[in-house]
Amino acid sequence: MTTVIIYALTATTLFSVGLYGFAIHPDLIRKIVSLNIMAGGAFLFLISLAYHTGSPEVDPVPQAMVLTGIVVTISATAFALCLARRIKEKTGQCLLEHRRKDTET
Amino acid sequence: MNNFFLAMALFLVLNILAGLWRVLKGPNPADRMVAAQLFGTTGVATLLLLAQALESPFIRNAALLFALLTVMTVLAFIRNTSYRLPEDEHNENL
Amino acid sequence: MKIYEILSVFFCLSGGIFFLAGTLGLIRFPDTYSRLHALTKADNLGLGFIVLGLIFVAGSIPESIKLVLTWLLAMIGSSSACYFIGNHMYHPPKAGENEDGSGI
Amino acid sequence: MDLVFDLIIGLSLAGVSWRIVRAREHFQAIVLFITFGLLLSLAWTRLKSPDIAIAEAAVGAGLAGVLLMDTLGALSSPRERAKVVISLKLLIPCLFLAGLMAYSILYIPEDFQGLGIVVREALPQTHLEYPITAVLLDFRGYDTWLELGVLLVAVLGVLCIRRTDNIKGTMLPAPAEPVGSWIVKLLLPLMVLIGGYLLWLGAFAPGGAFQGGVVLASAGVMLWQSGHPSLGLMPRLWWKILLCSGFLSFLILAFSSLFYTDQLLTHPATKTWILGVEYAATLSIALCLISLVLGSPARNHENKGV
Repeated sequence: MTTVIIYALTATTLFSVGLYGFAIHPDLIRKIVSLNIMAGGAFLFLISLAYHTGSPEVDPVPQAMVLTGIVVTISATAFALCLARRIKEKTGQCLLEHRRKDTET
Repeated sequence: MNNFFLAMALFLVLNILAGLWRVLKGPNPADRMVAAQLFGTTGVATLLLLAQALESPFIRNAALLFALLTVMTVLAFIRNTSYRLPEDEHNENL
Repeated sequence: MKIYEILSVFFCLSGGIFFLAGTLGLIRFPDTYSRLHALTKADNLGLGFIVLGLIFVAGSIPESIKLVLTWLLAMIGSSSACYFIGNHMYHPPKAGENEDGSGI
Repeated sequence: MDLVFDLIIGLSLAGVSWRIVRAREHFQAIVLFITFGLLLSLAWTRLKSPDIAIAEAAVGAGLAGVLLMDTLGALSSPRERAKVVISLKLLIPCLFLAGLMAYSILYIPEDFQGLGIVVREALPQTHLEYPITAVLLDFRGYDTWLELGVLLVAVLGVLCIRRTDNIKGTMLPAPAEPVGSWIVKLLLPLMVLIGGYLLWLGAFAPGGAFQGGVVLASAGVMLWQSGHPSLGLMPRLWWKILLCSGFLSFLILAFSSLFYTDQLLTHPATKTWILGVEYAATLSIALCLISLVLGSPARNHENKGV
């Protein structure tokens, strides 16, 4: 049970929990937060493999990829939140599919 | 010696996990922000200890950054949480 | 175990105790204001002792200056954050007042 | 001792993410997400990648919390309680996926060689001392360039949704009590200083364009949060030039290489060119992120009527 296996297993659980959260929540904000969790899981998997490569210092290429990925994730989240606001402004509901009967939140 | 610092960092992470209970239970949003603020400072201490334990001095920059940025989330909370969450729980502890 | 290592262990342990007090305070205190009090007092002192402990084993002078700067910033950040939360709790903004995020 | 630390960090990451999904209120989920960012930056520290720990700390604590808090505040759906019944028909496939991935982990070959050695040998040609900055700016310059393009496209998207072409109308009224403005006067210069320090550090140590850009963006967001009008008063032309400066500087450098070398889209290996591009990239990353945070539609006042 080396460090790599622990963090790789955590990464897979993060990814699946994020995927489940993304699927289960109708509300847009919760979907976006779940997407960020999935992104965190994917990056953790990349870096746990980079750490594994035996050489004393960590392999720099996946680190550069994850660094770019973090900035792309935050810009995608900002844009998605902006869209969510717009949907809420237009339709009054922060949901993807619009329920006919508004009684059920 | 490094193992001692790693043990201290582990102890602080356990502190964060214990504090999570308040985030889950906290009746009103201010309690949750208080917990988040404590995690921020505990995170700074953990990063400093890890920087010493793993002999990577540049983690201190991350700790310095954390110390700076925790207040921004609280500012956002104050300025933008216009709604007041569960009134029923609110007067439970006033 | 040289003298400065023993001192460093002692200060780090006392810092840990203050953090433990802060977390326990966060969990057990009945009211938000008391939790705020526990939080500010505990973590500033806790962080202060841990930084003091680390200064003994920090390699060079600039590193220890950076440690002290981190501690000062954390103190500034957490005290003003606790002021904001307390202020927000004491006279909460009326729901209508900051619909557009005017706040406070 | 290390394994115990890894186990605790791994379990707490998984537990916090499960609690985020299962949280009943949105606000609770967001606060848990901020803690998730903190734990993740501890994981990066443990995996000996200080660059990403710094970037995650700056993004997680600074921008992600503010963005989510803003959106939640603007949507102001106070009684929103998510129905958190576990639906098995979704949980089973996710568990199956997790099992497949976990099973594949066991088959990772023990002795595969990463690209670390390749980068180390090719490092002297780039005149940069630090491998990650060399990978970011020289070996994989395309990724950084197109990543700046992604940032630019995100800002354009936000502006289209706002149906304006500037961030003028996003001023927040100044906070009533002195502490709000006092803390900005104290922390802002420090943030700009640390952002510059991280940028300068990038040439030979963990740091660089992204971390510096994100810290400068956090400084701008804090300036805006304190109700200071200075961000909106930036002349529109300058604002647009700075937005595109990162993307264009890469393009101009790559295009100009046509004149003195025969290939297109390479750039001279001299260090000054690369660092110059890095500094331009930092400014444009900072301004793009600031415009993303400020640009959300519900805030400005003039399209209230729409």
